[in-house]
Amino acid sequence: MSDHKAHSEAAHVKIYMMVFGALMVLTIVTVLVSYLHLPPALGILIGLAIATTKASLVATFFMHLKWERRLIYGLLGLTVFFMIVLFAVPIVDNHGLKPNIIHYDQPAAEEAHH
Amino acid sequence: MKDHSEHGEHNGAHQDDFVGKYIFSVDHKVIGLQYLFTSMFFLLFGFTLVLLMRWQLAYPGTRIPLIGSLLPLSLAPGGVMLPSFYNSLGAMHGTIMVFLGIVPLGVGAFGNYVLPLQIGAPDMAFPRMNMMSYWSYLPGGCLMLLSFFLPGGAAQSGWTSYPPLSVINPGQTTWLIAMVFLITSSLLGSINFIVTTLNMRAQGMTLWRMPVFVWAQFVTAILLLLAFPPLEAASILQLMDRVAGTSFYIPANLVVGGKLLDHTGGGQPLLWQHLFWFLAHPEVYVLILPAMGIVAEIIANNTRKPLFGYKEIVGAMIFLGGMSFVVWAHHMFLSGMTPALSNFFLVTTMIISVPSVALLTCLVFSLHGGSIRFTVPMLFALAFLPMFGIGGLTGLPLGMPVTDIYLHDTYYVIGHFHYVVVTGTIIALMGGTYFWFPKWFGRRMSEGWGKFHFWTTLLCMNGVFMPMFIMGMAGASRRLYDPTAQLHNLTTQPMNVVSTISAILLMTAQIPFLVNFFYSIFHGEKCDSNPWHVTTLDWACPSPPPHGNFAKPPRVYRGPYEYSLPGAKADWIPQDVKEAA
Amino acid sequence: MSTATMEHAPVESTGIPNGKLGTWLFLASEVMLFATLFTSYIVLRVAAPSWPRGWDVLNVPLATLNTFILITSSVTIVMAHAKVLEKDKAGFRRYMFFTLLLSFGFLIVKSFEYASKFQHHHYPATSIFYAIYFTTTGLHGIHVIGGILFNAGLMIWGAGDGWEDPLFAGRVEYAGLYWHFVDIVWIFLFPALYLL
Amino acid sequence: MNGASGNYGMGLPIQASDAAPHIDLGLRVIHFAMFAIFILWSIFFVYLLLKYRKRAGVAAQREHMGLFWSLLPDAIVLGFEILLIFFYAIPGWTRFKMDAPKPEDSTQIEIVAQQFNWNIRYPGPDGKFGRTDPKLIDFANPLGIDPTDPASKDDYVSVNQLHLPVGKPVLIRLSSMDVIHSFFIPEFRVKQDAVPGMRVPVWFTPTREGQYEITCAQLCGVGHAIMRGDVSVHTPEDFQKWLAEASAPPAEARAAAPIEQW
Repeated sequence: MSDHKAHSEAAHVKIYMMVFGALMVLTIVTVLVSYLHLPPALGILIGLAIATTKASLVATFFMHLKWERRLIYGLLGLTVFFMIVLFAVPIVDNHGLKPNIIHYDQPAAEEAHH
Repeated sequence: MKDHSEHGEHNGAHQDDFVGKYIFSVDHKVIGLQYLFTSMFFLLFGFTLVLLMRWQLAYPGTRIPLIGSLLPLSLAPGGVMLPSFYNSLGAMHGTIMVFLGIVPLGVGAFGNYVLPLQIGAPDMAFPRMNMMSYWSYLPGGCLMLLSFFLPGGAAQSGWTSYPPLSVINPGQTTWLIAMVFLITSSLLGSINFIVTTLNMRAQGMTLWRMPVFVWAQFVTAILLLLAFPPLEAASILQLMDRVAGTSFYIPANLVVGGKLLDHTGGGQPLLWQHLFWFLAHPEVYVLILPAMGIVAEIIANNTRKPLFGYKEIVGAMIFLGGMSFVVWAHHMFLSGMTPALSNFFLVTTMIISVPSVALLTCLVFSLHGGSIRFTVPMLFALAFLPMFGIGGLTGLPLGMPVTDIYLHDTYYVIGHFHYVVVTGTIIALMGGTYFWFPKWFGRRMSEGWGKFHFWTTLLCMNGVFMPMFIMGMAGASRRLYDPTAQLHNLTTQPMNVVSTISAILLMTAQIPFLVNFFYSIFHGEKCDSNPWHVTTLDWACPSPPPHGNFAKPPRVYRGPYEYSLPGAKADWIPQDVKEAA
Repeated sequence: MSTATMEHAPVESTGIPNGKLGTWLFLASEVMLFATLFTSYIVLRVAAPSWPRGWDVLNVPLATLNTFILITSSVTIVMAHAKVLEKDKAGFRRYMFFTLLLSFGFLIVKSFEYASKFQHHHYPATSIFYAIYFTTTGLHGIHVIGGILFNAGLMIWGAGDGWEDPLFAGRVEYAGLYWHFVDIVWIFLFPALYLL
Repeated sequence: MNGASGNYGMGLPIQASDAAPHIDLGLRVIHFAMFAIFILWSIFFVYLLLKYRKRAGVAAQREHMGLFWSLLPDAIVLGFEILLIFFYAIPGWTRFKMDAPKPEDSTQIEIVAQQFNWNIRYPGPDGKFGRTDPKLIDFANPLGIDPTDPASKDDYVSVNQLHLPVGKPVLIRLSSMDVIHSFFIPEFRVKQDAVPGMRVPVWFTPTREGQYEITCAQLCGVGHAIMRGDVSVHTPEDFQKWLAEASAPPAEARAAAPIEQW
């Protein structure tokens, strides 16, 4: 059940190869950056940005999202929205709870004062 | 493989043998009936479990009559149940009723059988996946049942399975494995429902011509699709905690029974609660939306007029579905969650009440100007309205964090939940059974016995759950093995007795229903293909429909509820009829 | 097949083939599954008093190799699909074979990684970090195995009467969609566990 | 049996803390509104059923009531809820769960739940809780208090017996040793889950002397039903007298306090 339109496969293959190259380069970059041992906040930001770029490349070209119908976009948009909710609430809650978490390894005096 | 005749032939090969036709069938109607009978069994089984609990609650520490002596020594020595058995019953009652009873009945049975018919499709989009969905549900269910007899027994940590209790309690591993089966079943089913609804509609069946029931099933399927995976992942993490000794939900330095636990710690008990309720709140709408769809169909049919605000009803359902993902933490106001978050969830919870009110209002206003036939299905659909109203209204003090401080984890919560799910959903599902019975079997159930069943059931259900509000207001805590062990439960103990006696009567009241149901399958009064004079496509094919459902693909010319059109000869015009005669 | 039947009957539909819509819906649910694992990862990491850096406890070069392997396999499977559309049976077989080879390669590298962890007595129960590490990579590994089974099945089917089946190109595309998703999960797992 | 048994009836228990009147007000207002809505609605419902029942020669009308009438119930419910949110729910929640009283103005208590007991610790005259270490936990030392910490010398631990002075805020640090429990005193309208690994603050002001009951509101295992404790609210003078007597014996002798193990 080929639903492919008139676009030529040869053109696609060329795009695939370019994306392949970009993914390889980005992988090398993210590994190299990690060897700099950046402070966690900056490291996470860069690592996440590169990973998101790579994932978008795969989704856009390999998964043909660039040529896909609106319904699929809608479905993915809905999923991403609920995914963000699923991320946000436990993380916000976790942040708010920090003062309440017990750490037994802390020194006695601090423990007593809380 | 290109046209209908070949399609029929293709599956016709299976029809000769019993196994292909009734066991591993790919026909949505057979699968629907498989779900129907299986989930009815589980509902009765779950009900039996709660009768045992109710006996213990009303007459703590006394011998369970009739079956007490049959229970093994490890559960109920001398016929008196042990606390561990009581906790198992509580956990299994909740799990079985929700995941093995109501959802498979509302979605698996009614959805599977009726949805393809109502959109004019010959079958589901993925018939074999449909079969796999049932055959993932059944082993999951059997495993749940078996868990009573496995070493360690059945789960004892409530259907919510809060860790660390669920990690240290026996029996939980079986529960988690069975849940993975059930979740897989639901995911397979929901993908099938969504694709079927989007891609398999008969010509002319635009989205805004779909019956409300189809919309309800469609929204439900989306909820199942996106809400269940988090529970699946959370269950896997809990399974790891139990089997591999990890500490996803176990904080450091737990001391159980005077001994330090082996787990290294570093986990978060609240994480499970977030992930669990991320599923379990949408799950409530999975329980109620198909019921609302059924009620809407029955009301439109029996008032002989279009529904009030069809688009408002559909819009409210979609809005409910979407909002149901952002209200879950109102189950966690007192869990130790960051208090500021409660205010956010208070607001979303109040927002979600608005579409619920809108739905109920539309259904009630649909009665205005109608010509109401008090058939048995209609009685059930009508009873749904005030009963669901009570369930919804009592959600108000629970959704307010301040009043929830007092009512949380009391019998008030149980009363609220059961008013929504039992007097709401189950009443609607019973009505749906009477309504579609002629479709399933080509025969009618007895009206007289149906009315008897209705009135006794309604009365007994209120007798079971109304006392719970009184107990809850007096502060009585839930999930207590022996309510008389605590002072604050003593004064309301008579209410437990009322509730228990009503529950026993309620079980008795189901006997006429079961007899009526099974007798009518074989000996009921035969009827034509559309005895209720319904407009939707499910009644445009023979009863029961043959393989492939429609003799030729139907074509839809009008909306779903064309009743009492002025100038028309009959007071109903089916969707597939072109001209008003 | 009934899916084919439906597309030829006059119906109201989205125009997206059933199989493709079903695959995307399945992937949506998979997104939620892995999102839950990532949520757990973030919550547990933020709450932990200390958290090991990936490069101190895990083998970054092996994981980088695995990243290359998985990305390459994504390219080969998309090429396999392109060959199906070009009606190049030998090309399809070649690329699908490479895909399978690479997926096995991924699992072999992974098993070496696991083995060295077990040798050093690092188990899921050792710490919350290892719990996350083994659970997420393990679940991802199960998804890889699932992909291998599906791809191998397609290869066998394509060698026989499957090649002529009107559903074949679609099935290869859906296998590709799933495989790219597995790739994407790894693209996030790799930095989350090894590099941050 | 116990002084608390007279506190309960078929309705709300007696009010014994500053939270009780506020929460009861909400419960009463909401339930009054619920009854009113339900009764009005039921009258309308029954009217529709009677008026539009099937009768010979009367056909159903296709026209509906106006949309306005269907929006009315929504608007009423929404308005009522907005009022409740801003003038009742958020202020109340802030007061009972977000604005803790200052520790120096309050009676400080630590409560550590375990299967199936409430361990209650008073910091003693120095106002400081001594260090605890889970490794030190045994039957004689249910909280694992470290005796080498000077702040722990005057700590007093009681099991299932909570004594409080009337009229002064109580600030409890609530936690659990094993599973999730829920600390609930019905007369105080106070409830909070006790979560292992976390120390959740709970506060209220007892307003009435007497005997009350602590109960566990969250399923915590086989002994959940028998997990309870007694609360005694005294005058401030009586409370000081009780505390002095209770915490008088030296640390070694205290350890012999009876501990119920279920």
